[in-house]
Amino acid sequence: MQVTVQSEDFDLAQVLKGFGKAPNTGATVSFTGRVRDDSGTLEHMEIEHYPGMCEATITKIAEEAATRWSLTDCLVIHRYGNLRPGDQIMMVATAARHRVEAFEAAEYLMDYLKSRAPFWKKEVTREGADWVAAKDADEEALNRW
Amino acid sequence: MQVTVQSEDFDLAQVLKGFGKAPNTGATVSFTGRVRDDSGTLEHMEIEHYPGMCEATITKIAEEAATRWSLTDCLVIHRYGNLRPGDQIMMVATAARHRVEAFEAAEYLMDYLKSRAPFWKKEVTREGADWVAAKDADEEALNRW
Amino acid sequence: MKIEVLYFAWVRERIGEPRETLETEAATVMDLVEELRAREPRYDLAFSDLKSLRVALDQELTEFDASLDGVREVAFFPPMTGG
Amino acid sequence: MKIEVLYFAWVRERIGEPRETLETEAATVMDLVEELRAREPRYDLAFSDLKSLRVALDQELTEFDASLDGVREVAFFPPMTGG
Repeated sequence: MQVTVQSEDFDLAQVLKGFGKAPNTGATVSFTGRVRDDSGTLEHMEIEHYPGMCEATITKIAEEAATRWSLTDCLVIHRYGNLRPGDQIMMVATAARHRVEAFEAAEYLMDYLKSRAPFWKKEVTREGADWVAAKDADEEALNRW
Repeated sequence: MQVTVQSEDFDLAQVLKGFGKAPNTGATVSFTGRVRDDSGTLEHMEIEHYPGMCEATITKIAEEAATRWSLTDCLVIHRYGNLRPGDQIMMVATAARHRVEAFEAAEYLMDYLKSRAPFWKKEVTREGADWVAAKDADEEALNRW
Repeated sequence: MKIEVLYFAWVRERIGEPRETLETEAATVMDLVEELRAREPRYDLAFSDLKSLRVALDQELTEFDASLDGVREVAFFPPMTGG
Repeated sequence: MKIEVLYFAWVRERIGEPRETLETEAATVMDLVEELRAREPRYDLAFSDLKSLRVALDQELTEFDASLDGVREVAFFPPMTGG
């Protein structure tokens, strides 16, 4: 299991090279999140984080997923700092025997990271800056687990 | 959109390099399937395919997914021929604005590829050879869509 | 009419060849199946349980009661196991 | 007792600093919040709507009625937006 919180970018290709090669891994799922610019005015996104608590919270979430879906491997990378449209924000990868386990575990990780990992996003546009509000839908997404 | 049916292996890292970089892509999901050796006696797996129909069927499934989830990119690679335990069998990748769309589209692709793409798997073990039977669960998985 | 018939997986193994060109007047897939079963025991065996078989006409999955009118390629195979 | 208090996102911006060390006798998070609100308008503003705030004690998410007994680090922040 690997949990990394960093400001630097990551190379998805490089990260996935050694991933999911444990014996009896039949399915590997990866998710990558990027900065979107819906309004067309985004200059950058600031991601603030709570050092220490980020790693602890993500590790706990990843351990729960690993146990619940008998993962053979699990990885989370989350960035902080100033990101521009198109930049990678974070990724998760899961490896399991079957596809359903790998998919469910990856979605579980994403749902919990969204609402439980202590990161906050601020959008800086030409018109000003605003903190991204948490969505009710993201909190409700946890109910399915 | 890319649909490829080939006997050669593929390099996931290389394939994903240019993927999901269209403007307004917020989420990219990839799935990779590998040959498992549950019994510990598998020598290799033969994947037979129906040339032409494979490409046509997968393209149709991918187009449906792309429309239904407004994908910004979509990719399927499926191999045929003799594969050994640990070898990559196939992969799908989806790119969309939001995570739920990318995840659902990838699962849809996998569910349909399982039961609708004309491939057949034969397991060759030290004890003999047997065609892998289609599972009722795989057919039922289509009902959720 | 001339029709190209393809067999895959264990259907191919039971019949002993991957494809053949047939001269037939069968109107539907079912007619063609009956014609083949009457030919030789290996066909009879291959088509003995239609519930475990699938059929595609010109590379499109269909049902056994489908018409062969204008069809150039028929394929018989067990349920697919892709992915 | 001495306690480390951290602020993130707009809570940090309203209060004007990311962290401070406080000397307090507050028994619960709620007591600490009341103490802070009484101090200065910027705190009063930051804590005016507790429903839009979250609190963590020693880096673990908890509720506002939690005890501060033995706690070294308290953090206040809006709902997280990770992922």
